[in-house]
Amino acid sequence: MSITADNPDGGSVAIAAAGIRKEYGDRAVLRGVDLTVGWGEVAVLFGANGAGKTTLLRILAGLTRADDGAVRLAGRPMHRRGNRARRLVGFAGHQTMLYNDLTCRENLAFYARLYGIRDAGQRIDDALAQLNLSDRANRRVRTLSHGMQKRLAMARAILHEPAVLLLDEPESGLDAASVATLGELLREWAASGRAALLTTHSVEVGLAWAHRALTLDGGRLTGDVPGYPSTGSG
Amino acid sequence: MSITADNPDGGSVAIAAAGIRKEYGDRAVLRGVDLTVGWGEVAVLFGANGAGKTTLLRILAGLTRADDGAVRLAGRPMHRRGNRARRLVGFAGHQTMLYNDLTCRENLAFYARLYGIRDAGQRIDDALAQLNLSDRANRRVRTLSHGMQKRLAMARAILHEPAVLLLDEPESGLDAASVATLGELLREWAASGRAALLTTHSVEVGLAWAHRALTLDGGRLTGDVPGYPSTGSG
Amino acid sequence: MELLRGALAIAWKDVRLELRSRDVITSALVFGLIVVVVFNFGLNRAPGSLAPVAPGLLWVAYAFIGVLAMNRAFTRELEQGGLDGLLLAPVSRDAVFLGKMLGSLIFMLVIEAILLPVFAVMLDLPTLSPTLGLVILLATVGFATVGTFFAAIAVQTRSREILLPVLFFPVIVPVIIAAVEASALVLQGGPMTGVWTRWLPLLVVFDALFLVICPWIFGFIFEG
Amino acid sequence: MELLRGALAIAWKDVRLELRSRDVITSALVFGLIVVVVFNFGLNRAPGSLAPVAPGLLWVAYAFIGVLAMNRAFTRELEQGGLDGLLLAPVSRDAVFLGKMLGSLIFMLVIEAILLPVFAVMLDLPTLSPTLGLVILLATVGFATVGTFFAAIAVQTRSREILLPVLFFPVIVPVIIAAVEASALVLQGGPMTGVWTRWLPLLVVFDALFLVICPWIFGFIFEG
Amino acid sequence: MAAIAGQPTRKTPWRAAIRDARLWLLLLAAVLTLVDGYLIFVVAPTDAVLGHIQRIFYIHVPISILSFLGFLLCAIAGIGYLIRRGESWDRLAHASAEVGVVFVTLALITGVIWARPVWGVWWTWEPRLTTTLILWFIYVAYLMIRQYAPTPQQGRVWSAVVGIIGFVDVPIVYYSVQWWRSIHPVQVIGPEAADDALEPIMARILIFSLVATLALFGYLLLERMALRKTEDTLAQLRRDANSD
Ligand code: HEM
Ligand SMILES: Nc1ncnc2c1ncn2[C@@H]1O[C@H](COP(=O)(O)OP(=O)(O)OP(=O)(O)O)[C@@H](O)[C@H]1O
Ligand SMILES: Nc1ncnc2c1ncn2[C@@H]1O[C@H](COP(=O)(O)OP(=O)(O)OP(=O)(O)O)[C@@H](O)[C@H]1O
Ligand SMILES: [Mg+2]
Ligand SMILES: [Mg+2]
Repeated sequence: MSITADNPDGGSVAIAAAGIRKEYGDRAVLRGVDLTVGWGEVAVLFGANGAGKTTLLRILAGLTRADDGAVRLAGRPMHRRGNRARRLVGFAGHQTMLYNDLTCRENLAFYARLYGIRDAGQRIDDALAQLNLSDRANRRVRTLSHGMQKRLAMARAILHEPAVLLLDEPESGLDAASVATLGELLREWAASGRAALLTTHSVEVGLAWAHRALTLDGGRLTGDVPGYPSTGSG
Repeated sequence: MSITADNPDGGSVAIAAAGIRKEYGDRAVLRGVDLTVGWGEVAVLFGANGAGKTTLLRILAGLTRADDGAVRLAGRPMHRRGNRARRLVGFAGHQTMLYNDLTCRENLAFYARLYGIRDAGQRIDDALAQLNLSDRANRRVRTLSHGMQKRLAMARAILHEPAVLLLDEPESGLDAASVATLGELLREWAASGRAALLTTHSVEVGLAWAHRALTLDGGRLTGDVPGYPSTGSG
Repeated sequence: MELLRGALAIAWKDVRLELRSRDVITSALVFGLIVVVVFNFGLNRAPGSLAPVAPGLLWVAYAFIGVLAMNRAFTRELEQGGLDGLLLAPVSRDAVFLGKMLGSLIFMLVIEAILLPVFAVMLDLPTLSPTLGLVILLATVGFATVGTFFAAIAVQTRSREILLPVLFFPVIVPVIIAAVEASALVLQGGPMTGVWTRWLPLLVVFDALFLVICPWIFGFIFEG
Repeated sequence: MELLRGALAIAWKDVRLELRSRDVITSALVFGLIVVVVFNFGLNRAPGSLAPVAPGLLWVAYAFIGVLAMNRAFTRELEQGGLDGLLLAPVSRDAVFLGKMLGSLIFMLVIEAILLPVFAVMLDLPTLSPTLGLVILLATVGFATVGTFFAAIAVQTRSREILLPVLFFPVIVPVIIAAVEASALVLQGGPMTGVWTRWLPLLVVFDALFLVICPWIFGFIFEG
Repeated sequence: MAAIAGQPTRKTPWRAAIRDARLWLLLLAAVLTLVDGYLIFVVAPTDAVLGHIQRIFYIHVPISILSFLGFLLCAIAGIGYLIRRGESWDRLAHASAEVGVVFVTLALITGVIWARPVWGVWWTWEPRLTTTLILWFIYVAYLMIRQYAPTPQQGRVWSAVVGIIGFVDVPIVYYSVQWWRSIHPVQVIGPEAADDALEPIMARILIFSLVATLALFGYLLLERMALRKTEDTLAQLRRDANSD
């Protein structure tokens, strides 16, 4: 899937966020976050519990409204009516966003229909295979183990082949084999010119996967290391 | 808290499970698991997604009924009416078992009452402090970040000072500092003669914390390494 | 196009989930039966007193069932992620609204269709005509529209079960009134000019009004 | 002792959660008012026709609120872990049952108490006597007991579709009928021998029966 | 936020103007109401059929009409808030809803007082009365939803939305007397009023009452908006104090 063909007017950076602020009641969580992630880049976001990683990712995905600041994905504004921007995003977070009483395939089929995917059957099979879930395709989500549900949530996120992938602690709960698969997937992702931003608490995994490491602390991005040596092949 | 005083008739082993079987429909998840964990021991259970780790832990905690086999905690049978055995168990799993609209303190106070804890106020403060949640004590669970909620779930599990601790992927979602704290907590746990069984996908964490590593595969325990060199001090 | 695609996907998903668990329809039917039985035992004490009340009973029962159905339709969304999956998708909020609304509409119509003959027998409704069907259809469209809208708000609060009726009923009362009046005229079997000249147009106006306003402002209620 | 400790802890927790949304009372009141308004607009077409219908209305309204309350009591438990927290604790299943039941009972009684005077004014109920209070109390105990029991079953997804309609409906209707009959007699203000000799004893028998059976079998429904 | 500190600081001219407007409006409303009282109780003719109680008409009608105005403002301000997101839009919406609720409550009360002598009952399930009561519920729900919302931001959006949908009931209240032709008198004001619905003297006094009540309405609205502004400032200060 060629990104440039998909975004003829496409922005030169994949994710561009400027001056993002968010308060919850009297607690300022994000105090002006500026962030850019380029095409072909995988960036990892570190930060303590409660640092605001999830909040930031949800704002980028258009799920939470920032108090201030602007988000552009591939040059397109992400806001309430930002359907074009939303089509570019794949997001998997702490919650699976799956329907427990539908099977894996039915869940994906539903999202495929929502995203208007043409060759849905093929894509669903592919996504299930990519996350090693082919043998559970016709089982209800309720009967999957925790890690399998997380993988299905990931399959949901990549189903529509988004240009930008936002993953909130994708490796947590996954077994070693799945973590390796996911690393492989992200490497291909970047190689094909797409972009990803992920959070994790595992320094090891984060540094192995990402080209760039960022740290969120005190509501600001600190320690952005743009030239971080790529260990993408490790 | 002395275990022997608490269990005068106490078993010589903390957890004793024999011939545990569990099927879900046509899928045999556990095919006869035998497991013993001694006092003063921390055991870790490895296994791929879907191996049955959660199922086994839930059976030990008395939350799921095994199709066959027997579980004894400190020599007491764990079954439907096993109140005495249940008092000995602390369990934290994939779900937090917290009430989103109660504050941290209120949640713990509720469980303290359920467990009939005397000096509840003190215990709650201690548990919150142990898991670094003192500053969020009066916040509603709903407003906590994912990792904080997981920590509160852990505080809930240790609140009544159980003799046996069952933790399902306790380190996932926790930041580095919390993982260290938890490791410290488990070390003290074992040192005071109590027992713990945990699952994790992180080989690193598992081996650092546990005296013994077990692997669940194909519904059976393989690779039980009783004499695994304790790396508890690392 | 995109609107329709999203809406149909959501409605179809709801129907499928419902077919799988059958909990909305079941509980609604149970509730409807309880209403009828209670009314029969409770009200049919003075013989003949039930006939003038019947249209009202019918609609009160339908209204309460509507609240139940709407509530369920949304709590189901919340199970594993608070509607986030829908909000992430590149379909407009209108499509989400229409999809949920369509799902509820289908449930309610099915339930009403099942209950109508039951009510007819037990409440001794005189005549069932196609006009009554039209009244029910139009009123139910109004119910589903307003109900879906407020259910989306109510589920995001702590007091969801009680807040939904508090929001829903005052706004829907005009529709209920029109439906009761029209049903009464239809069931009396007399001349139905009043139905066609006043109540049906009124229902159409309400429906149109809500169908324009609700999707429009629906997009706003999901901002955290 | 241990039974009581567990049950009270659970009930108190539910009450606290309920109080958290400070405005339960307000919304219950508003809800009741709206119910009356809907009934009135729906039913009061033939003047004077409301009086014989009043007891039935009262109990349909109460039944509806009960369904809401029970629904709410259990969805709340499921939010973050399917009752596991309660089942882990060293309290017997009976205590869990009693606790949930007590919570629902308190909630329902408070709402009923608030609504009764409102209904009395608006439905023009003739007399309010302590006997009516007794009828309400007894019927609500039955409702909460059976409701809690089946709500807990509804948690176990597999059996939900079959058990809920098949069991709940036939089981609770006798209680509602007895309550309606008793209320009608009380409200008529005539001789109340029927109340004391037939309906109240019947309610007591139902309650006693449910209170013995339900906690006993409650323990079995949580074995997965 | 320096202006809060207590010592007098320079005020923006328009703020001072609004402050003055509030004062003048209060004065105007007071004077007009006094005159209105004189007109109603001394000048107005005693109704041939209803007697003295009919004088409540001059209060009941303007108050009812102005509650409609309150809700209209509330709906418009709600739309404004949804589109523009200005805090002042929300303040206007909130204030007009509250004033509207007060006025509807008064309409209900004056109606009930009037109903007792002329209809013989305090309350009856008559369409105009019932729809008015429902109007009251809607805007009580409007105020409740602000409390119930998880965040104040959501409270504003949700209440705006309720205000917009709720306005649908206003025309229903207005037309209810026509649709159902019950015992409540038909319109004397607005698009559906007959030209000769009132005696000229009565009409003139009614219009005067309307103006007087409008002044009161305007004053209450501005005062409430100013109060809300102070509340907002206070909340903001509290936030600032807590966050660092
Ligand atoms: C609780 C009882 C009552 C309520 C809630 C009520 C409500 C209202 C409302 C909302 C209006 C303004 C609507 C409009 O301008 O179209 C109104 C107007 C009016 N009311 Fe009432 N009313 C009540 C009782 C009465 C009674 C007892 C009378 C006298 C018999 C009365 C006489 C009028 C008249 C003459 C008007 C002006 C007609 C009109 O403009 O519609 N009302 N009332
Ligand atoms: N709905 C809410 N209301 C109030 N505060 C909130 C809410 N959601 C999040 N917060 C607060 O915002 C801060 C950031 O939360 P967030 O979930 O973004 O953290 P995180 O970096 O993802 O943490 P974790 O590693 O634990 O997932 C936390 O302090 C949290 O308590
Ligand atoms: N309710 C259920 N119905 C049917 N199958 C189930 C059910 N619960 C679990 N299973 C199956 O049992 C197996 C073991 O599940 P379990 O949750 O114990 O795995 P796990 O080892 O904890 O995996 P993970 O690392 O992903 O948490 C899985 O194959 C799962 O699909
Ligand atoms: Mg997070
Ligand atoms: Mg597991």
